Amino acid sequence: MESMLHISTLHYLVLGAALFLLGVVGVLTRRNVIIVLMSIELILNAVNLNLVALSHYWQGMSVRFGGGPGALHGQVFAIFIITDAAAEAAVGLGILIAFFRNKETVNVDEVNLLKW
Amino acid sequence: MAPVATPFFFYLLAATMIIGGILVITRKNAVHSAMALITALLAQSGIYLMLYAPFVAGVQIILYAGGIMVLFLFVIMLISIERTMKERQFNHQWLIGIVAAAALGGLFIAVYTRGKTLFPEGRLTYAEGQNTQAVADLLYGPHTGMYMFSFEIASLLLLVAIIGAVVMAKKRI
Amino acid sequence: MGWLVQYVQSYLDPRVTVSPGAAGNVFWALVYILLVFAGVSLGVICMNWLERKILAHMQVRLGPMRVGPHGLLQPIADAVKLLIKEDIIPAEADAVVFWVAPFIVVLAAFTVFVVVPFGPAHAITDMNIGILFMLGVSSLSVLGIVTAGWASNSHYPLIGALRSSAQMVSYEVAMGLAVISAILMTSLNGFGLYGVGGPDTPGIGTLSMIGIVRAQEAQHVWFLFKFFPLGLIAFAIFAIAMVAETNRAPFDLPEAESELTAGFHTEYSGFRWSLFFLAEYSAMIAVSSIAVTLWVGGWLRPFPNALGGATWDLAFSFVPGLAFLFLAGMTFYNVRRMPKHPFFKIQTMGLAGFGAVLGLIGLILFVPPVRDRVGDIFWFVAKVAAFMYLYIWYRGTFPRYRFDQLMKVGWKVLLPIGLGVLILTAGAGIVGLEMAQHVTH
Amino acid sequence: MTDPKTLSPPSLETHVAAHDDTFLDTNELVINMGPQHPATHGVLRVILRLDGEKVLGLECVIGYLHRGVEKIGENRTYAMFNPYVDRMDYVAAVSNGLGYCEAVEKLLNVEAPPRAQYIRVILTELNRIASHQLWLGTHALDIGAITPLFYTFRDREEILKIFEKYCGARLTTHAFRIGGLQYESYDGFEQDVKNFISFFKPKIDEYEELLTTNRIWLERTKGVGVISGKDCIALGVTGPVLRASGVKWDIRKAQPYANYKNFDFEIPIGLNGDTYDRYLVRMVEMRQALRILEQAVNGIPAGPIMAKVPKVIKPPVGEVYHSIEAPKGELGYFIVSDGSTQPYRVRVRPPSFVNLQALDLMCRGQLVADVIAVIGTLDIVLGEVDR
Repeated sequence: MESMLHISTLHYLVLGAALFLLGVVGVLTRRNVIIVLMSIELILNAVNLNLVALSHYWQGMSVRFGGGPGALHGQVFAIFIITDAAAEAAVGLGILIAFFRNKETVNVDEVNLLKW
Repeated sequence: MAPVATPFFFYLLAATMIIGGILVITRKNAVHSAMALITALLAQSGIYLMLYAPFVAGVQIILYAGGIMVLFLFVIMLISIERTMKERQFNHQWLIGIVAAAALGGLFIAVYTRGKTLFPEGRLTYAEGQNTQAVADLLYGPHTGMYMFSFEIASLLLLVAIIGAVVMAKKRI
Repeated sequence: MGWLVQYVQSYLDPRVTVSPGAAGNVFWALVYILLVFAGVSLGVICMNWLERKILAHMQVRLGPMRVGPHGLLQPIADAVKLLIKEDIIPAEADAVVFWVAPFIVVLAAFTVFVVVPFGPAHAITDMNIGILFMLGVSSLSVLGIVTAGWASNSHYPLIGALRSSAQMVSYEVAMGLAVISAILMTSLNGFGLYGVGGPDTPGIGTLSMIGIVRAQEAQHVWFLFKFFPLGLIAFAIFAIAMVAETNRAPFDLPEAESELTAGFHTEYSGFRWSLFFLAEYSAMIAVSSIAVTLWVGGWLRPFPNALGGATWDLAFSFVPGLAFLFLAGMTFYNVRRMPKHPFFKIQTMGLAGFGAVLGLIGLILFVPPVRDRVGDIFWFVAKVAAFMYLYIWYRGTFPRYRFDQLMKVGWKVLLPIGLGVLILTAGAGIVGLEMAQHVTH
Repeated sequence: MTDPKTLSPPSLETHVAAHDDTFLDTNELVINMGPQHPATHGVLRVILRLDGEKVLGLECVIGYLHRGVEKIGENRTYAMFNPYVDRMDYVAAVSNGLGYCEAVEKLLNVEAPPRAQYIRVILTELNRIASHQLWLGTHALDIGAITPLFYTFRDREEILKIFEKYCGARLTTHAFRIGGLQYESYDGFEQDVKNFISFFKPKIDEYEELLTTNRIWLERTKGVGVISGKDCIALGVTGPVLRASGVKWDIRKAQPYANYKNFDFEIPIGLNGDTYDRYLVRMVEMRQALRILEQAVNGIPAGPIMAKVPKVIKPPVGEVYHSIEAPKGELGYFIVSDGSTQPYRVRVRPPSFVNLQALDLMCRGQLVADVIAVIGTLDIVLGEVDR
């Protein structure tokens, strides 16, 4: 109970892992490309959550171990990952539109032009 | 004084995120999925605020909820979804996928139960006060700006992505 | 029990000069939330009446005159009408999304007020990322609009929704650039129009709304005039983009009644429609308060330099009371002009009562403790009101842009100018800093 | 004249194939605009085929206001049919009456006395101003400027007051009779008209101040709904639309009726044939109408107001086509008489109906918003389109 009420870094990490798993399940099982892309966003967010949580953890550490108030590398990485997510979404949706125009479908298992 | 409501808000936001995530991967209608994802993302920005990372939270709201998800909604509306909604929603290897994910989950559980001690609680001494300025120092500071180059690379990546998206979406260039 | 009273009173200590959120005082934060919510709702109601009246007088007509004296109760009558109207959900609509969409818009419009600084201590909270938060949350309303248009499952709302999402996303870019150039100015903390950083100022900028106003106070210049004319141009870009962002004339394409009937809310009725209405007007107030905070000095009174000193401070502190007394005087003048027919007796009395209330508020505002505490709120609200008047004026004057022209203005005019202003501001800052350092060494 | 075949609008299919397909390919959207739509000026129904916001083609569905005016004309005596024509273009009822009366007069071979002619010209030109005012207000409203509407309605009221004083009706006036006028002008008629002239001159400047140099107005109207003079002639488009495309054709000058040949006025023409030129042409027409009014009101001769017309009108067997320049274009009446008291056939050539044909050609490839602007600039009245 004590550990339930006292929110530590581990809580955030577990939350991140759960999100990651949800994302993985979505990517592996859904047919709709849009939802697959959204699941990828979930995965990226799970990673971000871990990064920010660990960055917070490092801020509490002493400067000697590379921590301290200025140790915001995790947050900076999270920002980079958000940038990546934007790029990924833009390109992914662009591909999706091109694909939809050609095949009139958004199902991943019908993306089989390379499978001969 | 440690924030009194921390566990409450943590569990509230975490539950929102988890439920949102489940809805994302189970809804038939892509618009509903997108709305669930938006909710999850907003809850996550709340979590960032709890982790004293307000700048990341702001970026999360502006870029994810306000930018990327609008793009998603735009595309969903652009392509007709009626047909997709009537079709099978899960692919043939869904069982294998779930088993693989479950295995990964098992790994996570193992790691987190075994390695719990590796993560003692962080000491929450650092206020949000100068978070933006500190992040900016890491990104652009004259002495501490170790991510300046990466930042430029990221901007290049975005440029490439813009061009790529336009090339993909346009019928004829 | 005692600790509770103490907790409540701790914030009332005059030494506390931070907002309740920043002071960590939950009780007062809740009180402020209620106050701000009520104030914004009241503002929307006033705006509803004022827009009709002002627009009517611009267009040589009278506007609402029947419900209450000079139509003063018209907003209330409308609200009652909207609340008791049937709430229609089209049969083919996506009921859940249709139901949720107006709430998203309203939430986005109201949440931004969390960081709006009505005074140095009169804000719900002060966030380190204040302006970023405001821009981000206000951009969420586009989600509500898009989903509303989509969920209606009808052509006109869908086109309206797509138009508005494209419009809001594009104008956010120009808006952001203008905002960044203002944020840049906070870091160049030297005195005066072209001052950039004294010898002992580290030059750290801020995103906090209160911090931005404080920077203007410390630099003795509103950012509107800083680096003249760069601040002015950035402000102009923001002023145009904010009209587009709130979907108002001349950028009201998403709800252009002559083309798309009512745009994204064509299928909405009754209470749900009134939520869109509420959201639109509170979003107008919100973006106006961003503009006021960033460029027009927030809660600072006008002419701090030319008319400085304790005497002028005292003189200006009487302005709120005088303003209300002036309004009361106008009301009483109109009471005299009311028709003397017995049919108008109740209306005349109502108007007189309204005038008396205004006069009473004016008198209360002369009481020294109130005067000191309310002066900054008054100036902030007065500046926002000026922007609101501009909104109405635009609506009365301009035709509507066409969609491609709107996009052209956003991407080909505002965006390059915004970038140019940003670069020039940064350049001016660097050059100024070099010069300042040169002088000191 | 040029070969009409080369001027026919491109067929829908070729146009669809030619449309620029470099952009996002969206499903073709068919939108039904009207008959209940705020910007279709009544009950016009337009079926739009859109690619995104671009118009691929459109089709006008009319007839929602059809009352069979022409058929009614076959079952009424010549005098009884006179009020009915007011109900076609109810915005310019006086012009309709003038056209009909003059057509029957031509059939009877009588001519209204000069005093009647002058008063007819005064009322018709007042009506032209009123029609243009209504057009300006609604056109500006369609484009999003809401204020001009109220200004024009305020000033139109003065004209309607003159009508009301003259004949008791404001809108469907039935002001003229076959052979002249029924009523002598009331006392102070001239003064009222003169007052109106001096009152209205600055008002036109007021309208122009709001719109003529307004950037948004320019952007919304310049280059929108362009139609060439050749296309106009091929489609039979007349009135300000034709003149804005550079064709100097005004029946008041070309085939003078009433006594327009006695007045000195100019025919404004445009160069580009776009919506802005049509706007300017109509603004100048209002000023020219004031000029005509000035001359007419100062020169009203004394004399009778009614020619010698038998009580029961029985024109000789024959047919006549008479057209006048209504505010919206050429308003023609083709009347066939079989010698009885009732016309054998009345055919109206309504300017709105013919001008509406140009809508498709003018809107192709433009955006939805331009369709609104073009409907506004064609200045149609559905009462006249459907009859």
